[in-house]
Amino acid sequence: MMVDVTLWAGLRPLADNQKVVRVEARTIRELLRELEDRYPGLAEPIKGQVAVAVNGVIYRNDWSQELPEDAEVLLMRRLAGG
Amino acid sequence: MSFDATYQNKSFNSVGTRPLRPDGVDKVTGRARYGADFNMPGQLVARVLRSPHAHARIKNIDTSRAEAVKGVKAIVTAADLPDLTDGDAGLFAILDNCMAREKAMYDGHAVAAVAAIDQKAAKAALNLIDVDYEVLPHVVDVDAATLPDAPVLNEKIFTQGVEPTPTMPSNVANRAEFGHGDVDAGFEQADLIVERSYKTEQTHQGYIEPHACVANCNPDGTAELWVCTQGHFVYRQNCADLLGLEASKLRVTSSEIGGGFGGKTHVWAEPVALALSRKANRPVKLVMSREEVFRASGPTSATSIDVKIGAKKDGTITAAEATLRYTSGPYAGMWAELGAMTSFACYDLESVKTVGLEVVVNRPKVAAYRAPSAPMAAFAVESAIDELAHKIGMDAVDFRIKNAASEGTKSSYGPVYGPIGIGPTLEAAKTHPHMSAPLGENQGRGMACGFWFNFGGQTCTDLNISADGTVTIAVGTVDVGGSRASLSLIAAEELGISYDDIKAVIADTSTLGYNDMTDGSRGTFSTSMATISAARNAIEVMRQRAALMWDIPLEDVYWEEGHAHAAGTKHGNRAPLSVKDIAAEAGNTGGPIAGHSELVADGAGVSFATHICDIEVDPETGSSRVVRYTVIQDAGKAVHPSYVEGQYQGGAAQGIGWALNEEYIYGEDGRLQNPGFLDYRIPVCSDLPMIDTQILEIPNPNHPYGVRGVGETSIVPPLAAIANAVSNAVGVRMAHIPLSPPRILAALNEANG
Amino acid sequence: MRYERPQTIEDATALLANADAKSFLLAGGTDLLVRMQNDDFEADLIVDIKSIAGMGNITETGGGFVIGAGVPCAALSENPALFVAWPGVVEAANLIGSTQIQGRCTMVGNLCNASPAADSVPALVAANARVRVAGPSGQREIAVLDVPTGPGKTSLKKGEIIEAILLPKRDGRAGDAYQRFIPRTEMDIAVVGVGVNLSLDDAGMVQSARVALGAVGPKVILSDKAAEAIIGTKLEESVLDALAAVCSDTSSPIDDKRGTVAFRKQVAGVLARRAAQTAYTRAGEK
Amino acid sequence: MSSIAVSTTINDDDVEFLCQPDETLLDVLRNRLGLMGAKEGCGTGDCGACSTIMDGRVVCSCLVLGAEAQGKTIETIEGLANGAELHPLQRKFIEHAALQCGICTPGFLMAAKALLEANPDPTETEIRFWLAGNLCRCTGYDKIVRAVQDAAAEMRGETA
Repeated sequence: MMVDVTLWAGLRPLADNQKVVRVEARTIRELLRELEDRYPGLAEPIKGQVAVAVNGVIYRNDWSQELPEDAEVLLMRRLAGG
Repeated sequence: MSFDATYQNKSFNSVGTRPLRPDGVDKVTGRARYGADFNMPGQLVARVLRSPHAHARIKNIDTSRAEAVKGVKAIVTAADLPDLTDGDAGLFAILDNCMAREKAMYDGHAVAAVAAIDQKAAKAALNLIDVDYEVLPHVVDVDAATLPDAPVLNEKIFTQGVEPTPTMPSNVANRAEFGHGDVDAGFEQADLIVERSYKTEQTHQGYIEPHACVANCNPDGTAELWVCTQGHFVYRQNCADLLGLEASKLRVTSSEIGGGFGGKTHVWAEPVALALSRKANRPVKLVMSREEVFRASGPTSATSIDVKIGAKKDGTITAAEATLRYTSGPYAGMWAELGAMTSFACYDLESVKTVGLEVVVNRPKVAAYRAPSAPMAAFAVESAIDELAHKIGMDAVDFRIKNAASEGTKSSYGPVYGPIGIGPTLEAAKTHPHMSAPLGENQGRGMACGFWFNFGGQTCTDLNISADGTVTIAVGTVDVGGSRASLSLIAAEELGISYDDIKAVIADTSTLGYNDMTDGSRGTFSTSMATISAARNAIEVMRQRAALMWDIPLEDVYWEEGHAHAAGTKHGNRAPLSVKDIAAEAGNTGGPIAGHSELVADGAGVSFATHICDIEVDPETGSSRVVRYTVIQDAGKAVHPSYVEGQYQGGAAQGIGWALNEEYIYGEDGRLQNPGFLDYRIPVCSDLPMIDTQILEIPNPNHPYGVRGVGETSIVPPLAAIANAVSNAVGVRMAHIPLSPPRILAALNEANG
Repeated sequence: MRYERPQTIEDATALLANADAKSFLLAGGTDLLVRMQNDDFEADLIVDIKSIAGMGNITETGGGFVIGAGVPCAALSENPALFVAWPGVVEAANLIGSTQIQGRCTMVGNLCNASPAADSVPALVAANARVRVAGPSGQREIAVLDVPTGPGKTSLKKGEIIEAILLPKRDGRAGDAYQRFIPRTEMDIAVVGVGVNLSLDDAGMVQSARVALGAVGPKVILSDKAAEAIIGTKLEESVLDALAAVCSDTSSPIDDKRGTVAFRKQVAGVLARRAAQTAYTRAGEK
Repeated sequence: MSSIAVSTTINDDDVEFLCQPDETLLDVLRNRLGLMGAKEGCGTGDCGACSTIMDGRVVCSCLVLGAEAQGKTIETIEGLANGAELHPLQRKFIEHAALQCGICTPGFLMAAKALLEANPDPTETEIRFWLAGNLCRCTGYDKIVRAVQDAAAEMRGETA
């Protein structure tokens, strides 16, 4: 399944300045792997700074989360809370 | 076992009731033990030496005179905390903040610490540590720090997020941009535009309990830490990483916590206490003074924010733009970025652009404070929204309703919203009696909205059923304000037993799996999910035990209302088995009964609130008083409504203090002038009215009971709500928080010519 | 460091007279113990005067009231006669700190701490209060106005102790009032404080007046000009305007963490007007 | 510095202790007598977390020297309940959810006790000003004030 992943501004320089990257992935894990393979510079941020928003729901840690058909996927920075 | 977190829309027996909290008696009798209420045999007293300079190179530290003081057992400096952070900038910032390495970066920055047999010896030694400082130029103001001639704090900081990468170091650590659409085109379409700059001053979480810990390192490599923290597992990891300890050999016990609000989410002095203990080979107790708390822990960002919003005459916003500068202390954080993400989150915007600029200054390292960064952004945006509504001639609530985000809206920070509560809170505000109550002389009414993300995260819970059928739940999220009561209600609901048969305890790091902190409004959300999961697992075990007791197949046993039932009629009219019945036979049916859960609680629903307040201003002195205050917020599902109300009221009170009187005041020398509760003015009892609350329940689709986090959002709207009320009362737009009497009086004088 | 609790004023003054420079008197302790928290604080001797006979008493005499140096401010409002006679002094003293502080703090301590922002001092100065000073060479009496000489400094000599505050007898149509400004409703140090004390003639005209300003100079300011502005008037609007203007002009405050020069000057006028009106009303009710 | 011997009464018990001349009553209670219910939030009399009652007046025990306790009668949070029976204020604080983190609670309870002894029927304003020296950062004071009002009503015999 093909998914369009939107990168936050800070990540774009690490991905050939692309805002949206189209990858083949069924789960968050596959998505992150694919991004890392294609853009090795993303490996470092993906390790600890990234959360994935799927259809508006933010997943901080969960690799197993499946990506629904036509999912809207964004990479976001992990947030701090009080 | 995989856990289905989908919302079930069930009716509740326990959830939504208001039982007495299980730790209440301990806390009203003085028996509850907080950070400073614990001692170990042979324990030493620790004191920290702090920089009197806002910015200074540490040329040399000579501890020889201090070491000679009788009763001094250990002195540590940065040399005793070698850099093991391996390029992790966030961890390095925590390390450098715990103990200054090359430079003292702010007034109050730790430079050395002493452990001695008593306060007297520790104090004497502190006065005899000779630090050779080279005082450097400093900058504390957010705007001044971005000027070309500002002293550069860190030669290694080149603004990230701009192309091409700058060649000169700067105090702007990074730039983050969010938004969509074409704002320039949007402003072209606008009939009216409001554009204004705002400022907010730095505040502190102001928890009443200073940081405190007892550290004990043994020669065999094991260690213990008793500490007040929002997350003992995180503290364990921080300390293990910074001191080179094995995480599993460091047992961290969280004390009762006397307030945190984000300020106890990472370590401050705990690694120092452990380092002292390691060096002295004795337990060490370290308790910060109030002055140390203000000078060297916690604060939030000071900000400078420019907002521009355009709308058509019919009230449709065509474009919105903001540039947000946030101080982060001496180390880069993501505070401006959070401000940029949250600023327009309440609205459905065709074109929006926000830019966050993270500014390093010679102030303490910024820590999270309840919905970090959102209140200042909301102050600026909600002030501008109000001003624009006035300009258009529309009611402030109607204008917001017209532009409010709803399910399917693409948020200003990126994702598309699911079901959300901004519209309903606004509709509730519109019809709330407060909105139509008459105002007295010199009074003004203001309202504002607020947003916060809410977190989930890693969670682990144990649920153990005793032989008498009572239940212990061991959780790993620190109870900051009543979560033991909420979680007991959840367990009672899921198991179908009485609240009184459940005891919730906070387990230490050696007896339970890892848990993220109690932050991001995640405590009840995440741990309730894990508790439901653990209860379901325990029910599964009890079904098996019941099948065994009845000698019938497992599939013929179902669970309902706290009992195992035999399905159908083929097993005769067997009386259902209660938890107590099954527990009593546990020894014969396979041993202790327990349910465990390890999960990542994702899908925390975003949270919205709308606040209304009335302010009375004394036109002759600029003094202002909150005369009425109403909080309306979506809780998803209020598990224990009293403590949900408490979160709403507490957040509002903190926001009111921020709006009116709280601020860090620095002298020309860069030293903090008000490190105490006398001149850092948090609201006192006589400053506030009763705070009315209205809980809305728009279920979170990603939680079995529909729960959303409730802890933080309530601090987001007050700054703007109060600024709008004061502006309406005095007829002058107030754009600098806090709205202290001198600022209000100056504005009144200007308006009156 | 020594802690001493002498039983007589002679023993107390002797202790202080013979002590090293770093000796301190302890009455309510609400300022001293705060200073003791500081790492730089050093003391050789602390003399607790509360066990000395009479220190805890409020005595009504033919000449007025004698308030012992150990009387906590909370006790002032519990004395009906004192409250009726000097409501402005009592309300000023009762504004110092919280309930907890009220249970300990004393007016003499407030005076001797010599903070320019002390709440009770402008009210005492307006009331023309005096203090009885005991020392190695016997007793003397001086005006409250002459005790503080600057921030943290007093005119007391080595070995001297203020035993009591002496409030004059009150008769006829007279009233006093104290107004202060703080950012919150409680728990703050005065940003500006104004004490007004006045008496009326039979026609309701101000016969005599004293106006004292706090927190707008290095020490309390007794403004003769302000008094002159209201003497011989019935506090008509124009008179109050003039009073406010004089008080603003007389103020010479500094910018600090608690307020700005402009704010303090302006608010001094506002509070003077309000305090004068209250004092006038109180006087008129007698 | 030599220690001072002090004889005093704490929660109806005769207590003797030694303390340093510069030691506060709060430190004596916590570190020498094991009475840790009084908390140190500031050490400067600004937060009220260390409130105790001395000779009938509520004071900040951080602003009292241990030596000053000589001959005094002192009440602390540990003595507020009558054995297993909670004081009405204690019960009402739990019932009204008037505490979140609970660190300020002992101080509030002692201050409120002194209030209701001085004024059994206080108005909301009187409660708020009496308690202004007790800082709470969690609750916004709303539920605290209600708990005190309710306890006062019960103690006056007006319970519904």
